[in-house]
Amino acid sequence: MPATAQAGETIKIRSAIQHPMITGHTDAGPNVAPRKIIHTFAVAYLGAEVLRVDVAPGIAANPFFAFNLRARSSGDVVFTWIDDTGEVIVETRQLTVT
Amino acid sequence: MGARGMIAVRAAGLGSALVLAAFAVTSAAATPLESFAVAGDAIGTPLGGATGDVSRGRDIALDRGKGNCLICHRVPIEGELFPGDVGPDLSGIGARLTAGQIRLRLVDQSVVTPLTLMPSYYRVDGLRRVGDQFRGKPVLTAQEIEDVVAWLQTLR
Amino acid sequence: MGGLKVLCIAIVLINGQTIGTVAADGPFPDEARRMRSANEFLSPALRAEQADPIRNRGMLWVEQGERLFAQPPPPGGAQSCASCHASPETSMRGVAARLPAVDAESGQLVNLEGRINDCRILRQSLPPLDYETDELLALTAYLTALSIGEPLTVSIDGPASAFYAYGQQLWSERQGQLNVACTQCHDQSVGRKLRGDTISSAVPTGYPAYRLEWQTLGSLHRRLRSCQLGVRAQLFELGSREYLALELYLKSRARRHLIDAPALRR
Amino acid sequence: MPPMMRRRSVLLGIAASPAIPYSSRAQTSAPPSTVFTVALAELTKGRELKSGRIRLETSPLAESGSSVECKITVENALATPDQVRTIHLLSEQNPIATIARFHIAPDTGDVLIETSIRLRTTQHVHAIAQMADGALYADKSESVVLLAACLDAG
Repeated sequence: MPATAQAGETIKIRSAIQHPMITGHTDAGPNVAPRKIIHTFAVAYLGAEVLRVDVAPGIAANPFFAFNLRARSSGDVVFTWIDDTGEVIVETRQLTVT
Repeated sequence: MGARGMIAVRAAGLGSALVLAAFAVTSAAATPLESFAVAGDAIGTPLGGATGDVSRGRDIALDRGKGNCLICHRVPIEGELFPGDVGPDLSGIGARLTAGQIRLRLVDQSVVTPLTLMPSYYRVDGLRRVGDQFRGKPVLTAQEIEDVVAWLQTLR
Repeated sequence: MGGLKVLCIAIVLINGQTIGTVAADGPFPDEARRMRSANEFLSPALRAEQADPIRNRGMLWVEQGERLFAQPPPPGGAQSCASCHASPETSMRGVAARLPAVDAESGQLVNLEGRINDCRILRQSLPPLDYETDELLALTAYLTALSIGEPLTVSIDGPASAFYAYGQQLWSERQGQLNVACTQCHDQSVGRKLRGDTISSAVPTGYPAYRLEWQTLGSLHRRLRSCQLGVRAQLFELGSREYLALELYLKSRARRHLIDAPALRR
Repeated sequence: MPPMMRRRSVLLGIAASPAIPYSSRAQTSAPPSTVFTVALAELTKGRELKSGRIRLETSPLAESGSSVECKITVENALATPDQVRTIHLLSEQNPIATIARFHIAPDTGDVLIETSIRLRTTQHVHAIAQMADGALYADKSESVVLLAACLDAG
């Protein structure tokens, strides 16, 4: 997903991932599935981490995060999601800075 | 008022008793319905002779798993946001209707208005495809009906 | 699954944000004329999210479905979806709008989920997918999204007429401990409030839909089951002839309403 | 041993999105839970919570507690000693008080975070920005929840 920005410009990045975010607790009853959530969402740009989120069950299913990023120079934006089972999802997008 | 002058007696009949027997093993035994008499558009005497409790009645009315009245009705209680409007506003219902009239409308509104959307809260027969855990049981017990009647009477 | 490299995953961009409209041309069944689009009952905030391909959570399943459709068959499978259905953007457009329909061979009413499973069994040598699995929801969402903007055009003539009549009967009869019929709410009380919820015309153009209450995508049959739970009725099986008949009835009375799945619902 | 990697649908976008309209606020929340009070005390360790710098907006009327829109903004001048380091998002009424912690790299400019959160019931949500010099700035926002999270979904 190519995107371009000017150096120094602040751009908004939006992300969503398919995940049920099972909380492990409910008001409704005793048959509670064990917790399975994405506990960490991290974003790196030009090789350095720019945002890391410690995620608790209070984040909605199919987690959505939007954040500002200051464009410096062309390079990869790397998105990482880690869940309770150890599953790691990594997505990379190229940002072109003019 | 289609039911004016009608006299009806409804109690747990043979069909209900058989259902009860069939499910006695797996589910909590349902209590047979108390018999009652409809006179005009009212049930004049409390179900099973029970005495209603206003505070309990209020709780039952608001409980989403019991009366759940707010799903369809506005009630004059502060802080109860977003009531439904499928049924009439219950403010002042205790002044508009007698205890007996309220009782019949809880027990079986369809006796009064056959096409009503309001569930019959004290009825087990003539129903189609009732979920297993609800079969043979009324929505509310006789005591719970009387509690709600007592509370609704206070809304004047 | 280890080491499987995730490559660039494109967002499926569906042409046209035709939200909540009815085809303008041609005659119009009386029922469809008074049916109000489901989107009329959505808040502006939810409507905006639905129209936004990143905020519409249903698009996650569309994306998955596009991938499943194109991918080689798993071990034991005969062929991929795409090996029969090349260029699905054009070849599969409109398919979802015509279903459910009566299968000529079996004489049974089949919806999109059923067609997908027929393909799996007969053409792909794969086991059928259960209702409400992410895989079946994803394929259903993807194929329905390929018909976005297409009017519902189900047939209720000939062999379908008996299924339509059965659906209409189920719609009209009271059921459950609460003794309520679908029609009492969704025809006679449309626009009124059940708590904070507004009763809709039950126009099914947005299914499979992402319901916030479910926190996932769900089928139209699951939505029908939710109402049955609400009136404390015995539930039909997902994919049963009862739900299929209701699906045909609902899609027939909403004919000419445009598909906008996957929709967001409360 | 590389980390396990699977295919899971992801949507990514780099674009402006239409703002979610926020309207007037109602005041119907219950008092904060003990869980919240304890979590807040652990976070502040006696430090003062200042106002300003950070702003939290949540949907004033949440149609479903399962997914409530939430937006945090922090004024954050570049290359100053009091840059924001961590933003804590706390719920007054959820079973777990902490909803998320956002760790922000230095020199990122004005901070914007948007996410969707779960709310068990009508309540206030708090966002607390922890600066590099240890100062804490806080804002809160109330959401009226029409349909609670944690319902048994049919």
